[in-house]
Amino acid sequence: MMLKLSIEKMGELFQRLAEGRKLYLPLDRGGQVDFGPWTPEAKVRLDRLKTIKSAKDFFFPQTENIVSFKRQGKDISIIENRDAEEPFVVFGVRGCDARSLDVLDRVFLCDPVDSFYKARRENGVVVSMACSEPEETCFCSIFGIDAADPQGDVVTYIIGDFLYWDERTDKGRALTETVKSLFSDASGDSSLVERSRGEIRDIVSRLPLCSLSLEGFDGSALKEKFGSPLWSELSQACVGCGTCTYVCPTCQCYDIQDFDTGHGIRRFRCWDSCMYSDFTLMAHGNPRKSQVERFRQRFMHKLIYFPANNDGMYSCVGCGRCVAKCPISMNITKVIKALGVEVNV
Amino acid sequence: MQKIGVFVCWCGSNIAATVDVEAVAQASLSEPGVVFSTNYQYMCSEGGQSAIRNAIAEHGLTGIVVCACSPRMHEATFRKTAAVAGLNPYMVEIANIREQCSWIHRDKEEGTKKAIILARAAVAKLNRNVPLIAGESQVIKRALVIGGGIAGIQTALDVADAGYEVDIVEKTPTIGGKMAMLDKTFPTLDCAACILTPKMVDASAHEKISLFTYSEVESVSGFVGNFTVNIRKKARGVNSDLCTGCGVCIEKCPSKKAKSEFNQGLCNRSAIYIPFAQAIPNVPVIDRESCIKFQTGKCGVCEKVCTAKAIDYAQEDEIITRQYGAIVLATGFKPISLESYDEFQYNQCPDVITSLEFERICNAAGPTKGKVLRPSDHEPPKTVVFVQCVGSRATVECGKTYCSKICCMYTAKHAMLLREKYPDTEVYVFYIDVRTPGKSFDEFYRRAVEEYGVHYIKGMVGKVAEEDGRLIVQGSDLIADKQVIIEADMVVLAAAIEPDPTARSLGTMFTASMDTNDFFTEAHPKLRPVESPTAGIYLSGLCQGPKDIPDTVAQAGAAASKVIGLLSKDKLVGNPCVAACNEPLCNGCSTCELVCPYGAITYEEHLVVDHGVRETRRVSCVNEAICQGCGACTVTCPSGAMDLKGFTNLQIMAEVDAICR
Amino acid sequence: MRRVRDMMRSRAGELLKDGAVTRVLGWKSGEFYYDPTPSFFDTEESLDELVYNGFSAAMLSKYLIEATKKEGRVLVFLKPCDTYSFNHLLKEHKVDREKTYVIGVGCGGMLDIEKLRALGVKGIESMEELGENLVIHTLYGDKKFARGDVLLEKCATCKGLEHKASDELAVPDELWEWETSDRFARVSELEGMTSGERFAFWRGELSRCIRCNACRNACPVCSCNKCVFDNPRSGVIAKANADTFEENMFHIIRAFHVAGRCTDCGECSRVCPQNIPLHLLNRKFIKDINAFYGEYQSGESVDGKSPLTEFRTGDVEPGIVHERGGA
Amino acid sequence: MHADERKEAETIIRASGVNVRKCMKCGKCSATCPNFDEMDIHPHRFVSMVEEGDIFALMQSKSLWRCLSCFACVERCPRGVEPANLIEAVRLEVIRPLAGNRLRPEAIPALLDEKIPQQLIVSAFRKYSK
Amino acid sequence: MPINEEGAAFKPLIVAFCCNWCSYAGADLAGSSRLNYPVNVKVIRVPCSCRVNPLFILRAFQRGADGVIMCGCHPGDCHYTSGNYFARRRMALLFSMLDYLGIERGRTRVEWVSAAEGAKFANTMNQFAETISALGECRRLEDIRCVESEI
Repeated sequence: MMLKLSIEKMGELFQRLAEGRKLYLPLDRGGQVDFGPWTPEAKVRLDRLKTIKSAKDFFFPQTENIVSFKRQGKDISIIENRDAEEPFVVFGVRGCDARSLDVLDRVFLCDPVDSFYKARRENGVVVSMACSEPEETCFCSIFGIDAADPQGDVVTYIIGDFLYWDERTDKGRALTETVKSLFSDASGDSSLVERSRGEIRDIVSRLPLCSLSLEGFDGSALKEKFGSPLWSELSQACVGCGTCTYVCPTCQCYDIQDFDTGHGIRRFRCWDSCMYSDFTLMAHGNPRKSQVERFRQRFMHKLIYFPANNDGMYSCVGCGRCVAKCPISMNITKVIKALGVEVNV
Repeated sequence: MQKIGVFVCWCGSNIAATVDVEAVAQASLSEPGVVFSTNYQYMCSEGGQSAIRNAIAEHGLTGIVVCACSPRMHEATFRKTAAVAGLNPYMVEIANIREQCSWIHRDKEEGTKKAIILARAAVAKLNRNVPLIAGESQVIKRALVIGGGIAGIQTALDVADAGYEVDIVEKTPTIGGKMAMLDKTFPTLDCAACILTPKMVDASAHEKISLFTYSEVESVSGFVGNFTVNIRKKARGVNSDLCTGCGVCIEKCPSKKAKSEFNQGLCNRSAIYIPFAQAIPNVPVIDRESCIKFQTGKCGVCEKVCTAKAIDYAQEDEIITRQYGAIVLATGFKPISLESYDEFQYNQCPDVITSLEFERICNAAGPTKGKVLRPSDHEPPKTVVFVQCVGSRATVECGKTYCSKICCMYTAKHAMLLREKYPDTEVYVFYIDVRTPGKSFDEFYRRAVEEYGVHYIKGMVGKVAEEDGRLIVQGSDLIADKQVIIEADMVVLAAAIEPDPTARSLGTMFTASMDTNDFFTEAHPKLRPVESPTAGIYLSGLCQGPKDIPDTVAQAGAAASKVIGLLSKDKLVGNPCVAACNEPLCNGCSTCELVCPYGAITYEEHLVVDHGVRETRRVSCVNEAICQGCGACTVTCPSGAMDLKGFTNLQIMAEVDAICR
Repeated sequence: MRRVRDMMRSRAGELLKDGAVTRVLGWKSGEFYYDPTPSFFDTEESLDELVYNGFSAAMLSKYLIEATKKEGRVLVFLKPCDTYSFNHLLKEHKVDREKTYVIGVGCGGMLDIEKLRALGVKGIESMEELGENLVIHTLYGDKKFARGDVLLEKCATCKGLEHKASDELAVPDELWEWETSDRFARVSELEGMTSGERFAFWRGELSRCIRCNACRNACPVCSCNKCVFDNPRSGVIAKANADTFEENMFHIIRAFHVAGRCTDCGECSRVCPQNIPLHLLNRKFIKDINAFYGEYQSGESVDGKSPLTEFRTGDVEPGIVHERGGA
Repeated sequence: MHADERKEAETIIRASGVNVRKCMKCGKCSATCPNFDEMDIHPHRFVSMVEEGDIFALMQSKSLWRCLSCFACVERCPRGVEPANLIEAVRLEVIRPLAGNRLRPEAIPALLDEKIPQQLIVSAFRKYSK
Repeated sequence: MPINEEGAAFKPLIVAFCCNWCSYAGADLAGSSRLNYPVNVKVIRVPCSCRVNPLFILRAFQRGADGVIMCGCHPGDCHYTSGNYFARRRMALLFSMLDYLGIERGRTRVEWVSAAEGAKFANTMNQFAETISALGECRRLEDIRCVESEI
């Protein structure tokens, strides 16, 4: 059932949503807009389409404790040290980020199940929001994502002076129950919502990157793409930083490290980037010795390996963060264009 | 994994009174790697040491921690103990629980706690120790002395007398240096030549000394005990082996317009010349700039008159490569250029001269055959003004901030000599201070004033002007608070002295550090005054700082004794706690080289293999024989490629961790 | 800027043609106006894609490290600020000067896409640089900005438009010049705060750090083969900031490692996806070095020692930190 | 020393920028001075008097107005002490507090002649208020 | 004197990096002269003050030190001729940077202590400990993972 709320009362909504659980939503952090925990003082920024990082952080945080070891004399004991499980809501997730959770589910929920991720996934409710003003860096549509009708436990729209609230799942319905009293019924506004969706889709169709074609990017092209001479040219400017990976909503590689606190050992996992020279470092060294190989790995993974292993699902959702943030303006769209063109010729 | 033994010393009651030694031994047993611990009344006694040796054997220890007095006290003792038991001596760490624990604290509980932490830190460090082996290097039993003045000659003679070979490299055609130019020496007034020339002869005749005159050091490589030096023997144009030193060539040479360097340009010499009569070697040199044969191709008179057939126009520079164990820098000094001192009219008036020029004028073998005559008209001067501190003690750009040290005394000498030879000459000396520390120095100066009637005026000369052949000297007399005008015939300037300009390039070549005035710096200003910070490089004479002849000779002897001490060893055992470069991490950026005070770091192109990535690139290399292990390079290295053995980053951080735990 | 680009294309073409250089390092046009990528060009035809506009901020000097390991000579286009970094790399023997041919390109100030986005620009279709103005055509209408208002921080506090190294120049007369502000103003402002305020400021900034290493990897001075923070044997390896200490640690040590070497190119701040003003750390060191040891700007020349590899016997004591004013 | 005199000394040192402690009392300034005989207090004593704070005597001295401001002493001083700058500063201290130290612009040309060194003109202008 | 949660007097943990040739010997002399200084001053011996890497200083703060002091030979007296001159520049800049980041400036110090200055060593440590006691525990540059109660 579609509900609505005057945007003036959003503060009350957030207050309610934050009762008994954490509420994460796009906030102003030193002039930047990024997801953060809501507080009454926090400056909520729903006007900016893109947060610096994605909603991935709440399901797969950058660092996470796994276990600890403590030594006493010559004895070592193992101590559970997982972060506490607690319910939370992520509000204002855009269509691309909402879809990214499907990609992460494929990785972490398949056997063997990642219990850390699973627990967070179960505890988290996703309240997505339709995009109002898509940007030129967006290309979600080529992955079949509808910016105007995102997935999520609850989907919201801001149209005019109202926030429209549309529950989609059981989790979403349960959440709705806790805030329902603030809303009024909006069943009658469905044509208004539909019109707004149409406007967004119209803009999306005019976005420059939405004309990209993914034709030829599938498992059958593995050898051909892998062996392409274009990789060296595409990667030559790459500085090997991890910006693209860390702002990416679907990158899911991590490293496990031990930290000696002086009183014991903390084993934790943290994001890792395939762009780094010490990624998957083994005794004999790095299996991908040059930046060309590391660069190729990232895009081959997103565009070829992942879909080949996951029923054609690409591990890119077209959010465009890497397009906006790469220090040298190299990104997946340039790769798709370059390698796709080669196939067509 | 290490097997560590911890040995806690009571030091009688010195430690045991404030620290529960048993508790320290017990507590350290729970530290990683510790397999054995004990305590003993006097760990450094034979009983204690044998307990250590036994435990090493019995428990197969790979390292030991001794909790005792300061490592400055007994680290060496316990290293030896470990070595006797077959352990690498660098697998020993000391926890200083006496000077830095039991002696400064009263409370036994607190003291024990701290001792446990200090022991823990030592264990933590030891866990990251690796056996270190000190490098050995051969000592080549030959010394090189650069500079053939009195400093170089004396050092060479002393080293040679001890039975070691010495080479002297001198850039001018003869040895003797500045001292050979002097007339008399203060305060005894004996003749410089009379005391110097026998030494010159000794040096040339010594079977262990080889002279390379008219030669310069071209390049150097190597390190203490093992330097390789290229010496450029400049072409003399005369075959030294054939020349008999008869001097006919000099006499017959038609080109006699070159200024005599030895006589400070006060008279001329021929194009083929020896600097002075007693020059050693007594072999002439052809000055190609003024030689008619070399300039026009015509002449060849010298070749025609030489019965020994020694003239060789085709002779070329020769590079001689020799190896040395030690190098002595004895590059000496020169008076500063007075060009920018317009007020004294040095450039304009021939009768305004420097003190060194005055020495030549006084000298019986000099341009005036010892008669003091004015350069302008060869008339004897009736009034002579000496000006001290010309360019010394000056902070303005053309001067030197230091006191040149010798001027007060030689000026007194000049004044005295002048008054003695020509009692009717009036002599004035303008001075700021008269500095006469030294044996019989002040007496000497007072004699000049009291017995010889030299007029000492406290003040400076502000202006010298030439008027009708006379020099009008305007100065201040601060005691009388007057401005005095003296009509003089000659003005003698005591120019500041500075290191010979060749010192700078040699300093760079040998990485011998220099101060801002280009004097070589000593390894320690008080305790190691004749050694350069760079091992194997020694300093003799004025190149280290202004000094007179007695000081120079004394320092030359001291440098020689240091050289002998080095050369008497067959091998040098290095300190293994030196810097080491981890090549795969090194960028070849040169920052480490810039901070190394010893020049121990060089760069080489190496094939670096890092986890299968092969690349030939520039990496830094530490010469372990030169490195002294200060660690300056390790901190300046951003990549952490440079580390210091025995004090590695990981070792020190382990200590920090253990202390802060 | 278009004039400069034309000069660049024609000179690059000539030099490639007569074999003086084998490759050209410049910027290649991207999807949008504002995203040119550093790129090598080895044929005259490919030069059609060579662009130079207000968004050619990415510095090319660092690419020369790898480029000059290869055979042949590289033509590189350096903006005035890039020449400092170039000199620094020469000084540390990272780049072989013989294998480079430097054309110093005139600069009209580089523009900040993040500033534009913060000003509400979205859905960019195209841009035009018209003298001192920037006109942006977007899906949501046209916008016009004064160039001076949307300059990159590093350009607003530019060190100067003189090229410190070049074999030739491509600087037209009519380039737009702008008024720069004191590059140490912000540092002084921080210095004027209390210790607690400064702490709060830096916590706010550094807590955003995601350790993507963009600052380090884009830095022309951070050219270590392996960074201490990537080296498992260094004892300080850290892939992520597990807590506030590690946020501080990484940035303090990185700033210290480049102290006396930093060319103040501003790339660290430009590339930071979180817009952390990292240059304020480096500028603090530069400001202190200037105050303690005399004016010094790394990269002004290839020769000479840097402040941390030399000393004077009369240097200030570290106690100066306690003695000088402020809280 | 009188407190006013001390203050005067400080002002002079500050205004002149001269570090009197650098003087090593060599007398080069007095030796160089072309107008030494006209002076009651000689250049080298100027420096030591300022150092000692003996300012009032200086302010009343004949020398103050006999110094030609030729700067020979500044040029020659081996320690860079700059005695003439001190004299300048003392002169300012004397002149500034006097009434009627105003110089009308139109009066200036009459005061100049061709032989006046430029240095002197500039020095003179500095001493007068506008 | 500040009191911590358990009510015990706060005893600051101080790490002192001392060069082997002068300051470590000075610390030894303080000991042999039986001069008292706080028990929580712990000395780490390094060959020269120029061996002190900023990493070590940050490490000490990370692990719970409340103050860090570096001691070396007096300028001009360095056993290695110039090590302490380099150390002096490095520490001046590092400490200034820590101050700039809002770390209380009293927590870092450099003191030149010769082998003959046992009394100076002890006095310096006493004064420094007092300064740090007044500042209290170091919170701004600590690693919460290294706090004892944490695992």
